[in-house]
Amino acid sequence: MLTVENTLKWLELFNAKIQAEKDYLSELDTPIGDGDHGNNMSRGLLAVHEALTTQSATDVPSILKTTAMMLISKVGGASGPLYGTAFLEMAKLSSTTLEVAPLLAAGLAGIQKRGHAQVGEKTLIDVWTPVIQAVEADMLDGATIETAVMATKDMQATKGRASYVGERSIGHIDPGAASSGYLFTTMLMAGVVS
Amino acid sequence: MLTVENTLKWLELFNAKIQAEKDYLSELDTPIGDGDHGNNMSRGLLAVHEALTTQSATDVPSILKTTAMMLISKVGGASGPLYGTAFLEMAKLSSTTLEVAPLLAAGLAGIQKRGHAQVGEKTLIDVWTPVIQAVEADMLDGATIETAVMATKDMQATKGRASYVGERSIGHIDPGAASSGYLFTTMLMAGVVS
Amino acid sequence: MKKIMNDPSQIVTEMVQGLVRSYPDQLKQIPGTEAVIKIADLKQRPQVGIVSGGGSGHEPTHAGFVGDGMLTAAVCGQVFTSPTPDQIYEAIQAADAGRGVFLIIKNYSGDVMNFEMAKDMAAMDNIDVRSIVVDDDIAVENSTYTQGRRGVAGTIFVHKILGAYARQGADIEAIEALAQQVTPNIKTIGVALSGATVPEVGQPGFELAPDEIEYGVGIHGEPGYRREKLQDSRHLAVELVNKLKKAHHMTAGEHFAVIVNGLGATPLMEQYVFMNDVLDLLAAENVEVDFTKVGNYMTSLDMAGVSLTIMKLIEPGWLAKLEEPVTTIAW
Amino acid sequence: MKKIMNDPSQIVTEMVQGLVRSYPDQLKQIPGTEAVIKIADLKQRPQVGIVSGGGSGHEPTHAGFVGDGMLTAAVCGQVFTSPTPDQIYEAIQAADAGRGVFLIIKNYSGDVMNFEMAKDMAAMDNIDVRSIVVDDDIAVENSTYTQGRRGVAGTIFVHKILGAYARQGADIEAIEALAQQVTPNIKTIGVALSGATVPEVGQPGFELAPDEIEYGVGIHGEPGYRREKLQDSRHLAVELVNKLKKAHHMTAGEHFAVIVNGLGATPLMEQYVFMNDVLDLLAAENVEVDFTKVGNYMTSLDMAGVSLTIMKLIEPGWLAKLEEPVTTIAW
Ligand SMILES: Nc1ncnc2c1ncn2[C@@H]1O[C@H](COP(=O)(O)OP(=O)(O)O)[C@@H](O)[C@H]1O
Ligand SMILES: Nc1ncnc2c1ncn2[C@@H]1O[C@H](COP(=O)(O)OP(=O)(O)O)[C@@H](O)[C@H]1O
Ligand SMILES: [Mg+2]
Ligand SMILES: [Mg+2]
Ligand SMILES: [Mg+2]
Ligand SMILES: [Mg+2]
Repeated sequence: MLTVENTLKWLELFNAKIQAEKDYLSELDTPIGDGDHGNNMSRGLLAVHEALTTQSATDVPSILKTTAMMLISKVGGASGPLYGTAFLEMAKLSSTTLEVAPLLAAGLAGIQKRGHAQVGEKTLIDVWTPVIQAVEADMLDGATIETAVMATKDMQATKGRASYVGERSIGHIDPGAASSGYLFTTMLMAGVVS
Repeated sequence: MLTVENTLKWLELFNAKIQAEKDYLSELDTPIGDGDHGNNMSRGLLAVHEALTTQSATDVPSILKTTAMMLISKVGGASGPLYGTAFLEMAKLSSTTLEVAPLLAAGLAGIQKRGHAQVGEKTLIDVWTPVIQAVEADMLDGATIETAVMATKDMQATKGRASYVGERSIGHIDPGAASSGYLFTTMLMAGVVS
Repeated sequence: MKKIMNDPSQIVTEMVQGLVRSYPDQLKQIPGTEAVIKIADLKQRPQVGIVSGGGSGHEPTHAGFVGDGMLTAAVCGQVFTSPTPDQIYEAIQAADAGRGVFLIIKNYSGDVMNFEMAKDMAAMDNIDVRSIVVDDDIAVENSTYTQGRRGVAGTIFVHKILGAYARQGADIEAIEALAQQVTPNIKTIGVALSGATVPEVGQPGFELAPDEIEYGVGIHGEPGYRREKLQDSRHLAVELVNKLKKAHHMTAGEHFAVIVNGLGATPLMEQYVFMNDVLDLLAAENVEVDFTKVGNYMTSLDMAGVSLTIMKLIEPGWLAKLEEPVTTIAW
Repeated sequence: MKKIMNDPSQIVTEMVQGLVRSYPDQLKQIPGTEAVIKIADLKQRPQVGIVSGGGSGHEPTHAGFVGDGMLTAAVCGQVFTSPTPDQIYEAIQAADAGRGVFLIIKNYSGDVMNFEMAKDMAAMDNIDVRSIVVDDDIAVENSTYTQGRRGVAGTIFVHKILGAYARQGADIEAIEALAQQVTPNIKTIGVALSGATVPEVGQPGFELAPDEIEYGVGIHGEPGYRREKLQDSRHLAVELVNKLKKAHHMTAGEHFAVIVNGLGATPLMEQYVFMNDVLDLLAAENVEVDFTKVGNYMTSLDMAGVSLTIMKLIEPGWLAKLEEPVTTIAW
């Protein structure tokens, strides 16, 4: 269940993790992309952090909406619209429910509407999908997330920039999957699901 | 005394020497110039060689004139007009005399008229001048030439591209002096002075 | 990494400032954005606004093509990163003179998504916004297996032709139809001699040995289709022309426009030598080359290499549109 | 050395061919030479011919400035080597429309001697040939100790202004007087981040460590006046602007034109950032910058770095001449 407190904590932990792993995420994006995923996410989460600390929002929908707007207006690239749309859809639904599973499902639906990708195309969807299933079954743990991220390694990309290298995308973890992994591990750490 | 035979031999030996030392001349031109003296001279002497072998000139003035025209029209840079003018002045005078000393003196006068340089400015003039003096005294040998070339090493350039580096030109042999050194050693080898 | 810059995270902001301050009679910055728009008063002679943009690092693209007869506005994203929807939306608003705005988007998932979000925002203002996605890079397979072909140097032909028709007064339906007709006739392929270094990353996206080249790299350093030993210009030309010939089903007598585009660090001298070889090969095909252009138009920061764009001129009017004078910095 | 080329000894020939084949409506090759001349029929509207040239490797200089309102013809020498008198002479003959020909020569001993020989040849044809020797590079000391200051990027201001007056019908005396008035007001200085590699040599003329730069290098890789650690753009701008300020005895209220010129391998992005810093410094001096230009105009093959040219506009008419449209490839 999302609360103002645990949502803020979650986003703060996510920001910290992204800043810490910025270079690693860009490294993942180098052999199969253009090497900017860490910089993109770092710029976006920094803006989220600043907006949330100056605005002191008092309800979940506005926290999620602020997050969405910052990601949309500061990230750019592919990850900006995808993460931004996910948070925007979550923000919309959060005035109706604060349950984690339906909120994440709404976020994923937004990602798919925006990017037209399916499971198995080696994108962040390959982390969001199993994570949501686990949340629904009340079984999400770090191992599930880790497994989902690692599973992108053996996939061949058919969406996003990694698709340009075709078969040679196999053998590399998808950078967006890795950053989504951090999103969900920090969600666990913040006690949002429990 | 210049003859058709020894003049042709001289120019052929000079050509061979320039082709052999092309890279060395460009190397000399690198720290204090723009690294092209070997290429410039090589291009020019190749053209001289081709013109002389196809034209089969039968008098000294026309050999010298052909040489001049090829150097002027194929070398460019600083060395083209300088060597070209030298041979042109020699060609002009050679209808009057075939004595080496006055011919070389006319060549040097042409170089100075064209380039406005004096002795001691670290140019090919610093080889032509002592060589002509030695020819006049009937004392030219390899050592004289070598000494003149080496003497440019300690000079500071005040003309040509090497002048841009000021004091830092000291310690490097002047490339034009080196190529003129070859001109005169091959002149000795061809038996032009004797 | 050796670059003339200050704080790498501010490089786009400072670049855009330097640009508009250098050409104050031609460009101005749209307040609060890193988008630039042409100075001429749009309301004087209302035309369909033509807006493009994308990641920075491809200069003079896109801002260099803003001007009378080409783009109305250009949006500069972070280096190699699509601009954000709010910035694109501002550019659309500024470029709208009541006759709608047409977006020229290069086919990258990021660009497509951000421009579409901007379009959605503008639709709420009742601005008629339409768009084309340019995908001229034949180095990658088409969309069955990938995101689809990338948009690269051939995009500037789209800027030029649509810009010319828009200036002449064409309405947005006509511009849209034209865009759909022009784009499939533009095909590009490139070869890199070195990788590009993103300022914030500090290292080249890929490294090539001193005697290696890579065919088919993207303009963001996306890997290409083959690495091999450096060849002479004629051999490079054969590889690229053959690929383009096949993609165009080129036949004798057809008419083409050709761009040799420097990727950033390759001197014009080499580009002219390469064009000379390309024109020899096209002459041997007995096709007509009616329009040619050589230079750094769609660069990839400090990457060395060239791309070759060949456009089939299936409509006689297109050539005149390519030749029309414009007031941009870079065309 | 990684270059797109065929036989290095043929590179200038192939470059000139590629150039004239790419712009057949603007340029043609003077038969038997590597000189190019504008297409427009000179005899139609006779004007003083303006001819420039020099070693190749500085593209788009000089041929890129041939066109209506700028140069009548340009002579392309071997790489970094002055063209020969016979080629210059042919260009003079071709550019003469009965009103004389004015030569714009960069101050290098080779260029000066070859152009002078060509002048002597043309004098025998009774063509009135006059000339100016441009020496804008303040990095080297003046002629007491050296060959004199080199001619570098500022030369294109001379091309532009003389070209504009010639088009307007000025006679050769007026052009000569103007050249003598304009040239001393142009000053340039550069900074290199890497050396340039001459195709026939195969190695850079000098090497800089990965964190080193060199101030004051020439456009043929002639060594500069100081080597130091790479600084940020603002610091580079301070060094170059200070030197130029001093050379110009710059005082508040004066008017200037400024070129940031890329030396070949430096991306436009960096050049705009650098111009942004330069304009900040000039604004702090309270001088008026009336004209600005950023790009690769006088390159040094694949050298990385920039030069900064500042011209004092002491005559109000000069600005208009700089701004007049021309039909060249590169201005
Ligand atoms: N169409 C898409 N649908 C879902 N995810 C996508 C899509 N395209 C890209 N991605 C995700 O975005 C990530 C890349 O993000 P980023 O590097 O920030 O953007 P860009 O590719 O524009 O440089 C990929 O690793 C992938 O997970
Ligand atoms: N004004 C001058 N007078 C005499 N010799 C000169 C002059 N300028 C240059 N030189 C000679 O020319 C040589 C350089 O020739 P080269 O490298 O072929 O031409 P460039 O300097 O144009 O590249 C110098 O080493 C010097 O000996
Ligand atoms: Mg990326
Ligand atoms: Mg030299
Ligand atoms: Mg990106
Ligand atoms: Mg030279």
